[in-house]
Formats: sequence, C-alpha cells, structure tokens
Amino acid sequence: MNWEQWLLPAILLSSFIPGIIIFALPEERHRLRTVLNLCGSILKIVLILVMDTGIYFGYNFEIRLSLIPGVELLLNGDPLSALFATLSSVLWLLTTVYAIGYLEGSPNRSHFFGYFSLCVTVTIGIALAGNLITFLLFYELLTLTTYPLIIHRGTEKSLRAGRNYLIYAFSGGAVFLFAVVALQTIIGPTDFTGAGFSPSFIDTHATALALIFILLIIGVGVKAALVPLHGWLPQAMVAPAPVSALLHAVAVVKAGAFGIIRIVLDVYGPQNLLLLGVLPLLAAVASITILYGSIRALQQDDLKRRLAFSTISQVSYIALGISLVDQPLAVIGGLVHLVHQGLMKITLFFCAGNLAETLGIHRISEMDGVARRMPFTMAAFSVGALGMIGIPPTVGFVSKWYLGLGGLAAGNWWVVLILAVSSLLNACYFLPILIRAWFGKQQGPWPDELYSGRFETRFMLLIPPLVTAFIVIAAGAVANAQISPLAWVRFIVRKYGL
Amino acid sequence: MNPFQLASPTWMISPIILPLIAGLLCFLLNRRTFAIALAAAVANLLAVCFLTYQLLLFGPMRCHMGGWQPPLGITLRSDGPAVLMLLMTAVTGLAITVYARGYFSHRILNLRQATQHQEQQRYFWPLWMLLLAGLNGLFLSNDIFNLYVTLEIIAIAAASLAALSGKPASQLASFRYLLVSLLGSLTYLLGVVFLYRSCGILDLDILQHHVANGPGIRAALALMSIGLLLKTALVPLHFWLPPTHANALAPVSVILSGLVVKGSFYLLFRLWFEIFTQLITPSALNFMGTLGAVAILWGAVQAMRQHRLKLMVAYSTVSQLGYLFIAFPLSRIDESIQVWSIVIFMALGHACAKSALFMVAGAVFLHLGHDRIKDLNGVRASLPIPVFAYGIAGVSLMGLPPSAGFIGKWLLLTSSLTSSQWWWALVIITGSLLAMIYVFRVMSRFFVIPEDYSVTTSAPLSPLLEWPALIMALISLFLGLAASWPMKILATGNTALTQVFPGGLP
Amino acid sequence: MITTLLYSMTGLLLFAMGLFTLFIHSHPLRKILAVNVMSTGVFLIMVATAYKPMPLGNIDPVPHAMVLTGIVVSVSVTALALLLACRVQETSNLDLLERKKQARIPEESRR
Amino acid sequence: MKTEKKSIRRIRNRGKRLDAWQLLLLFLLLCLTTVLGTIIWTMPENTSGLTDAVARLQEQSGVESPVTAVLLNFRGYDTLLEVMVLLLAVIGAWSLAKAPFSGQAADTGPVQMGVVRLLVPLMFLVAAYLVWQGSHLAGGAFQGGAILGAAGVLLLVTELLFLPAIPALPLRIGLVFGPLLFVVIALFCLCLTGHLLGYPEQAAGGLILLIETACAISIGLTLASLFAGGHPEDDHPQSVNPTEHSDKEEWP
Repeated sequence: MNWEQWLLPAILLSSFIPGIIIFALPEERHRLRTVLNLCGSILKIVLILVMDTGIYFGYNFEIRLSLIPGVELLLNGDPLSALFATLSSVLWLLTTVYAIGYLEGSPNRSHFFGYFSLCVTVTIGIALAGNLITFLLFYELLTLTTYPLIIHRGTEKSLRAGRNYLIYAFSGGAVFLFAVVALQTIIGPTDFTGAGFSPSFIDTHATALALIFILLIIGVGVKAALVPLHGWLPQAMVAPAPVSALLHAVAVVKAGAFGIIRIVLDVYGPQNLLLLGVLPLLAAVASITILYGSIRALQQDDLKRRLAFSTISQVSYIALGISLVDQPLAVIGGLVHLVHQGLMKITLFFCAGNLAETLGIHRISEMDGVARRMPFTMAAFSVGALGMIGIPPTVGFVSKWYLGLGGLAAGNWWVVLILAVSSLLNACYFLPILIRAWFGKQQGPWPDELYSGRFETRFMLLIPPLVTAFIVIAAGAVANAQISPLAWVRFIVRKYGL
Repeated sequence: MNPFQLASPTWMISPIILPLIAGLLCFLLNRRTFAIALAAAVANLLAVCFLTYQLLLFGPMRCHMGGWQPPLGITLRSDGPAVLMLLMTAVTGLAITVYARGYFSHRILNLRQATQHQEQQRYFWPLWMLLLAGLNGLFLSNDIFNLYVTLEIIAIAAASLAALSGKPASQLASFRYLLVSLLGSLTYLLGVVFLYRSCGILDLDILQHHVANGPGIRAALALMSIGLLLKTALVPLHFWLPPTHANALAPVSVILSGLVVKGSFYLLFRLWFEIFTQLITPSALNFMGTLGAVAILWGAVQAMRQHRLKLMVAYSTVSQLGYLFIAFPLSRIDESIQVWSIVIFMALGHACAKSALFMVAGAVFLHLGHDRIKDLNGVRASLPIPVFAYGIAGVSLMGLPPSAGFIGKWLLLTSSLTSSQWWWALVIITGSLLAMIYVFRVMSRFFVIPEDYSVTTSAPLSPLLEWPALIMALISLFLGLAASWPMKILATGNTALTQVFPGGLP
Repeated sequence: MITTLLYSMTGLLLFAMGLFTLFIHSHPLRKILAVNVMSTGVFLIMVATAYKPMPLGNIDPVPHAMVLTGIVVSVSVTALALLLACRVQETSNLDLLERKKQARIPEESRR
Repeated sequence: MKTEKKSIRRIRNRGKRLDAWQLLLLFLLLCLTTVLGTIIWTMPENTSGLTDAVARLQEQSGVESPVTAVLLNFRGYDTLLEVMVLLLAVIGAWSLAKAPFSGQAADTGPVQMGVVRLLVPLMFLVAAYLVWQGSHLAGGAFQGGAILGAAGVLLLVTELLFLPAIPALPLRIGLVFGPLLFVVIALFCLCLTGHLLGYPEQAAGGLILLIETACAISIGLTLASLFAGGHPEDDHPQSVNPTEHSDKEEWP
C-alpha cells in the first residue's frame, strides 16, 4: 500500500476521530475538546496541503471500495476537489476558533462540536468523492450531520426550521438518488473523469439523458438554493452564527454548487451538454435566482435574513458561470467564485454573529453608529460587503470580471446585464448598512449589551473575521500570483481542456 | 462417517440443538438461567459462524436426519440465503439476550411489583431459547411438513412471549396473534395436504424437480402463500401486528419485529423463487408487488400518525415489510441471485435497524415511564447513546447510504429501472421520504430542550440497555460498506452467479 | 375412491365452516372452537389422503404420522388459547361490558 | 361508540339473519370450497405417496408398526420438535398465570371416589399397554400420554390431586424428562452412528420404546398441567435481590 492511497482516508479521519472522541467526552472537559478540535483542523489543513502539492506535481490519489457489482465507493483527489477541500478546511479552522468563542458557557457543547467535526468530514468527503455514488453518500450524510446543528438551540422555532430543511434536503436527495440510478442504468457505472460519458449514448437516449440532467440539477439545486428550491435557507437562520456561517460559506450551499460543477464538467461533460442543449435552462434558473435573491434581500430588516437571501443570489453566480461551459473565462469566473463567495460570506456572518453576541443587535435598524462601538468588526464587515458588490481590489471583483468577460466572449450580452443589475442591487442592500453603521448616530442603548472588556468583543470572536477580511483583499490584490485561488482555477480549467 | 470432522454436514444441527437444550435447561433449572441463555446465544453464534466458514469452503450441504435419505427422511440444507438468515438471527439473538438481561434487571431493581418482573424473566428465557431453536430450524429445514412444525414452534413461543407483560392489552393482542398464527398455519397445512396429494413428496429438493403445472399444485401454492402472508403481515393482513408488537415487553418486541416475521417471509420467498418457480406468473408477481407498495405507503402513513413511540416503530415494520414484497415483480426469475440479494439486504438491514429501534424504545420507556411522542423532550441529554442509536437505525430505515437498507433500495431501484417498471421506483422513493418524516418526527422531540430543563435524577440505565442498541444500529449502518461479504456468502455454490458476474466477485 | 372423496369433501366443508365462524363471531371461545373445527377438517383430508385403493397396496403411514403431529400441535395451541382467553376475560372486564350491553338492548327495544 | 352500536346491532341480529357482509363472506367461502372441492375431485390418484419407501425400509426401523416407524425413526426429528411444541405450550401457560387453587380440602362424594379409585389404575395400565403396543400396532407415546393426561385430569377434577400444590421442581423434572431424554438419545445416536436420531439398527427398537415411555409420561403430565391452567405455587425464581417490601406496598 502506498501513501498516496491512504492520504485520502487519513484526511477524512483527521476530523472524524476527534469528532467521535468529542462525543464521548463529558461536557465539562472543554479544554481537551478545544485542543482536539484545533489539532484536528490543523492536521487536516496540513494533509490537504500535502495533497494539493501532490496533485500539482501529478501524483494520483485514489482509493476504491467495491460494495456490490455496480456500486463502488471511490475517493479521488483531482484539482477541483483540491480547490473545495482546501477552502473547506481553511475556513473550518477559522469557524472552529470562532465557534469556541461563540459558544463559551452555553450547554450541550460536546454535541455541537461532535457534529461540527462530523460535518467537516462529510464536506471533505463531498470534495473528494470520485463518482456519483460516493457523492450521493456524502451528500445525504451532510443533511444528517447538519440537522442537529440547525436545531441546536432546541426551540420550537429551530425545530420548525430543521423540519423544513430536512424535507427539502431529503426530497432533493431522493430525486438525486432516482436520477443517479436512472443514469447508471443507461451509461453504466462511471467515475468522474473530466470528459463525461461517450457521446454515442446521446444518439440513443437523448431525451432520457436530458431529463436525468434536470433531475440531477434539481437534486443538488435544493442544497444550492436555486430559486424554487431555496425555501429552507432563510429559515435555517435560527441556528447559531457559526453554523450559519458554515451552511452558507462552506458546507451545504457550497456542496450543492460543487455538485452542479461535478455534474456539468465530470458526469455529462461539456460536449455532451452542448449537444443535449439543456444548459440554457440552467443559465436561466441561475439568472432568475440571482435577481430574485437580491430583490428579496432588499426587503429584509433582519441582518441574517438579508445575508441569507444574498447567499441565494451569490451562489448562483457559480451556476451561471458553469452553465456557459463553452467559455473558459466564464467557467473560471464561476469556479473561482466558489472560493471567493465563501471567503466573503463567512466574513459577513462572523460579523453578524459578533454584533448579536456582543450587543444583541439582530436588525439593521438597530445598527446606527455601531461602527464606533465595534470598529474592527465593522471594518471586516465593510470589506466583505464591498467584495459582494464587486469593488476592486476585493475578490468579488475578480469573479465578476471573469464572468463578464466570459459572457462577452460568447456574445451573451444578457450575462453582463444581469451582472450589472445584480451588482446594483447588491449595492442597494449593502451600502445602507455601511452608511448606518459608520455615519449613523447611536439611538439609545444597545438592545442587549452582553460584553464589556478590553477589546470590542471576545478575542476569539474578533480574530476570524479579521483574518478572512484580510484574505478577501489579499487574494483579490494578488489574483495573478502563483498561488492564488485564481491561479489554481486556471490550472483546473487547463486540466479539463477547455 | 465421523460426524465431527470439518466437512461433515452434521454440524448443521448445532444451531437447532444448542438453543433447544438451553431452553429445556432454562425451564428445568431455576437459577443461572441468564448464564445458560447467554452461553447458548454465544455458542449459537459461533456455530453459525462455523457453518458460514464451512459453506465458503465446501459449498451448500445437505444433512439427512437419522441417516434416512429423502423422500422419506427429513433433510436440512445449508446454502447462502439460509446461512445469512442464521447469521442475522444469531447476531440479533445475542444482542437481544444481553439487552433482555439489562431490561429485566432494571425493572426488578427499580420498579414496584418486583416479583411479577422476576416471574416474567423466569419464563422469558426458556420461551426465547425455544423460539430461537424454532427459527434456526425454519431457516435450515428442507422438508415441507417439518417447516410446518417449526412454524408452530415459532407461533406458540411468540404468542406466549407477546403475552408476557401481563397487561390486558398485550394479552388481548397476543390472543389475536395466536389465532391468526394458527389460522395461517392451518392454511399452510391444507396447502401441504394438497401438495402431498398431488406429488406424494415432502422434500423440497425433489419437489423442485417434480412440480408440474396442475390445479392441485397451484391450489397448494396459493394456500401456503396465503397462510404465510398472514404470518408475515402483508398489508390487508397486517391488522394483528401493531398491537402485538407495541404492547409486548421491549425485548419481546425486538424478537417479534426483527426476527419472527422474517421467518415466514423467508419460507414464502423460498417457495416462490426456488421450488415453484415454474408456476409463478407475472400477474401473481405484480399482485404481490402491488400489495407491497400499498404496505409501504399505508404503513408509513400510519406510522406518522401514531402518538406512541412503540406503535410508530411497529407500523414502520408494516411499511418495511412492503419492500420485501416489492422485490417480487422486480425479480427476473432466471437470475435468482439478484432477487435473493435484494431480499437479503432488506431483511438484514431491517432486522438490525428495527431491533435497535425497539431497544431504544424500551430504554426510553424505562427511563421516562411512558413513550408518548409529544412528551419525549430532552431525552437526548439524559440518554445520549440510545438517541444516537435511534438516529443511526433511522438512517438505515430511510435507506440512506451507506446502510444495508441503502444497498437493498439501490438494488430495487436498479432492477425496477432496468426492467422499465419505473412506478415501483417511485413507490420506493416515496416510502423512503415518508420514513424520513416519521423517523425525524420523533428525533426532533429528542432534541428539544424544555424550558424548565434540569437533568433528571432517576437512576442511570444499565449499559446492557444502551450498548446492544447502538451496536445493532452500527451493524445496520456498516453492513452496507461490507456488502461484498453477504454477496460472497450468497453466491457460494450458486451457479447462476458465475453467469451474471463472469469476471468473478469483487 | 368414493370414500376418500367423501372424507375429503367433508373435511373441506368443515374447514370452510370453521373459517366462517371464525370470521363472524367475536366471542373468544367460539373462535377457538372454530379453529379447532378447521383443524379437524384438515386432518380429515389428510387421513383421506393416506387411503390408497387396493392395487396400490397398503395405507400410507406418512400422513398418519403427520396427522398425529398435527393433533398434538392443535391440542397445545388450543390449550394455550383457552388460557389466554381466560386471562383476557379476567384482566379486562370485556365480559362485563358485553353483559351490560346485552342488558341495555332489551330496554331499548322495549322503548 | 361506533363499535358499540355495531356490536349492539350484531347482538340484536343474532340468530335472526346475516347482514350483507356476512352473506358476502359466506358466498366467497362457498366459492372457495367449490373450487378446492373440484380440484380434489379431479386430482389424479396415481401417486402412492411414500408407502413404498416406508415398506422398503420397515425392517431397518426396529419396529413393526409403519406409523411408529415414520413417527419415531424416519421422521423422528419432526416428533422431537413436536414434543417441544407441547412443552412450549406448558411454559406459555405457566407464564400466564398461577394455577387457580382453592386451598380447601377436597369434598368428594363416595361414588366419585369409587370411580376414581377404579378408573385411574386402569387408565395407567391402558396407557402402558398403548405405549408398548405402539411398536407393532396402532398406539404409541401420544396415545399413551393422552390416556395418562386424562387420568391426571380426572384426579384434578375430583380435587384429589392439586397440581398447583405439587412442588414445582419435581413437576418440572417430569415435564422436561421426556423431551430431554429424546434429545439426549438423539445426540447419543449422533455419536454412535454419525446421524442425529440415527439409531443403531439392532438397538433401534429398544431406544424407541425408551423414548416413547419417557415421552408418554411427560405428555401425560403436560396435558394435566395444561388443564390445571397455570404455574404451581412455588415456581418462582430465587430472587437476586429480594424486595419483599415492595410487594407489600402493592397489596396492603
């Protein structure tokens, strides 16, 4: 057995084993729990960086487990999975730090961190999945491991949100399962190869394959919150802030978007999809979602709900970029937005959590003058918000630039139009917040001031948003450097031969 | 021939004789009954493991009782499906034995009426051991009349066990259960008479080659099937199952739901797909499939509407049994391995998951003193291990990967789509979603943190009550990952397989 | 030939009669008796099966053995069912309810 | 309420006429009977069953009666399980209740006593004869056991013998004796001949008689215990942790 093969299970186990130990630990052993969490996260990052380096230099990471004929579990490290895995593991470290600060003193922490670790395991599993069945396995497990996190507060409201989340997610999973089985009966078991299936199937099963494509997209679209399937996401805001950050930036929504990328690039392959002619449908749904999410975000007063609708809108940039699969620039824009959106959105959620946890602020109307009380938090928030709007030199600008270029190259003016309108709407719903925070006057006392110490808030709550905000600017500023996300996405696109 | 050598088929009797002797001793002796039962359960597991090993080495075997060859003598047969069912029974049986010990000790120590509980425990062991012997006998037997006797052993032991709790509701349910079993057995016996009248043979191997398509044999098959369906509780005939399973003591519910219904189903399946293969028409298969589909949906809807945890779990059994019958129309008769693998995975997965669920329900009942679903708030904090077990077992019931239930559902979906009978696939998927609803309806209750919450001071549950549930749940979950093992056992000596997978097994 | 057929038909008839009674009567004792009648029917058919017309030789002992086994099983089940029925009557006051109902009916009919 | 009304209606209708569902059921059952009857009618009578096979192997079985040969030799395994069924019924019955025991002295008339005195020994004799005869004519363990059981019932009815008052241990030994001996002999044969219940040919007759006698005693006891309807007074386990006071709470 060679090390390449065992690296992938090791990556999964590096958070799975701490998770299991944390479950077994009694509630009051918080120091040991913290150590375990952080060690696991750091070990995972190191292992994933080893994998990234290996992939760059052409090593082949793959491990298979055959269950029954035709059902095979396959973990496979390719550049695309490395992108998602790296993003998840880095953000996970930060979220863990944040969560430790956030949940200090609240009950049931061992459960929370146990499921938290299982959840990262499953997300990395989605990244490393090498065929549809493995993807399905981790996709369903993701629902199961995030559910306890969503209902962590244990209130009736959170239960309702959890129930809706389950219904949406499992219905999506069921559709996905059906589509996977149907696809396998037509084209047989296939791995994610980067080329898709043989075009000869299109001659014989064109309609069926097109229908299956739609079903697959519906299946992953539930988690990616494509428009008619987005209902669970705003409700899931009742969860604690680290969980929201995780759902939006890393795990659930991204898993859906990542699924769309996998289906388009690996399962079907660009050429087949162009032949089938179903991509305009995906582009249309993505565009509608972008506009709808932005418009709904405008109407929200609750900060987290506004951010949630913003997520719905922003994630569809990824789908939009992928749906223009014949334009490499658009694909680059979509893929790189997977990373960039994660960085920006996690910053915003960290900041929202800080406001709620420190001053009890949940509504935008309560935010007047908050920047004077919490300058660092609001600075990070501003960076994230400006990134969302797409102001250079943040990473948001890079994504939109490439998407626009791709649209132009294809001669699709409507893409540019949508980007412009959506940026305008983004500005409409983010700038008022910034103006209120920086230039508004504090009206009365804060709703529920919970913390008064040396810094503006607890140290562990402050560090993560500042780090992510720094990355948002840095990754945008040095986008052309050798090791930026953009460079890696270019490497991916070269590998797919677009 | 030396009966004790490695290749001797005589080893086959050990899973029958060991629990039988244990049952007699448990009744005869007053003390150390648990030790005897535990020893028998462990020995049974070892014996079954040995049989599996033997099967893998030497292929299927026949053991002629008393040395008399068929058609006159009775034959036992060990082959892939039989050994897998034995394994299922042995593993679940060991878990039940341990759990029952914890259950009775807890009740004797913590509740009033200790004498009554001691009495229940005193009769539980012999009944359970003899039931185990009967089940093992059923899975191994190759004689159509001997199968009737094993069915009766199971029926009487199961009905007595079901009445053990002494509550009026359970006794009424048990009385009905006994009558239904008896009716089923009698119908089966009438079928046997018809069969014997037209063929003059009782041995299944010979029957397989002598079956000619005549009205007598068809009537025999119909009668036997109706009798077995009644015992398996397929939907229009399921009325007796929920009250019986829900009102019994928790270890008994585990036995009834996890094992007993599988016995009659196994026999039914064997008759349809090995013995009377030529008589089976597509319309008959579709009829069974339709009943199965109705069972899935009806059982799941009823499970969603229940107010008590154990009743919910019992209705889920009705629903899950439907999947076994959906396999009927999806079977292409020439590829028996495919059908068997579907049924075996569904049955194994369900046995493990359902025993875990009933064990959890029992633990919750002991902890709270009731099992009303709406009052289950906050159980997670006081019973973390059972709640975890409940979640994992629920995953298996929903058929999510990587559980054994998933493998079963995957096979069902694949064969329904390859044979272009997509409507079954829709039923299967809907069934899983409904299962999700009823599983999580309870699960979410466990997670509620009540407002006036404080850790209850009631005595902690014994680990014997918690760990068997978790272990069974984990087995049901990871059986899917080890799916190639059951496949290998199933395929041993099955010639059809070499044609299906020419490249050899994974 | 005719004899065996006669026995078989009688057995079948008994089976059907038992089944009918089992379905329509709610009293436990009647149900138990009905099942007993049914099993007698089955045994009768079985015994008839054992009879072989002269050219084929002796009676067939195997159904006889089967009937013996069947009778024993039937006895055990009947005993157990009777005991269960007694227990049910004792522990739940179903019987009481039934009597109350019967007492009420004449009143109603008088009105 | 609804069910109550329904049952009231049923009670009213009792003895008058059948309602629609019952008529439908009757019709369906008639159809079923007709179909099955036709099948039996048309069934060819050409199979000889297992008559020839039994006749061929009769000599090796160690007994002369073909039925006994089938019951205890060729298909002895069936009988082994069937004895277990009987025992199971007793365990089930014992698990349900304690045997009703009035606790009063017997109050039997002289005629009754005379009959019992006359009949019981006779019945024991008949039972023994039936078991003995089983090897060559009709008869055997079940018939003998049935007579023994009848004797037991007679004793119970006259209240001369209180089964519940008998100490539990001897009773249990008696009940288990037959089945256990059966299993032991089966395993003994396994060691001797390599087959479960494969009697050595010369010892077959003796072993079968032994089994039959033991089983007859156990079956007789079984039937009598079933009639007694519950477990004896002192059949309860040695308590691990005697909690007498808790019982007193229950029954002040």
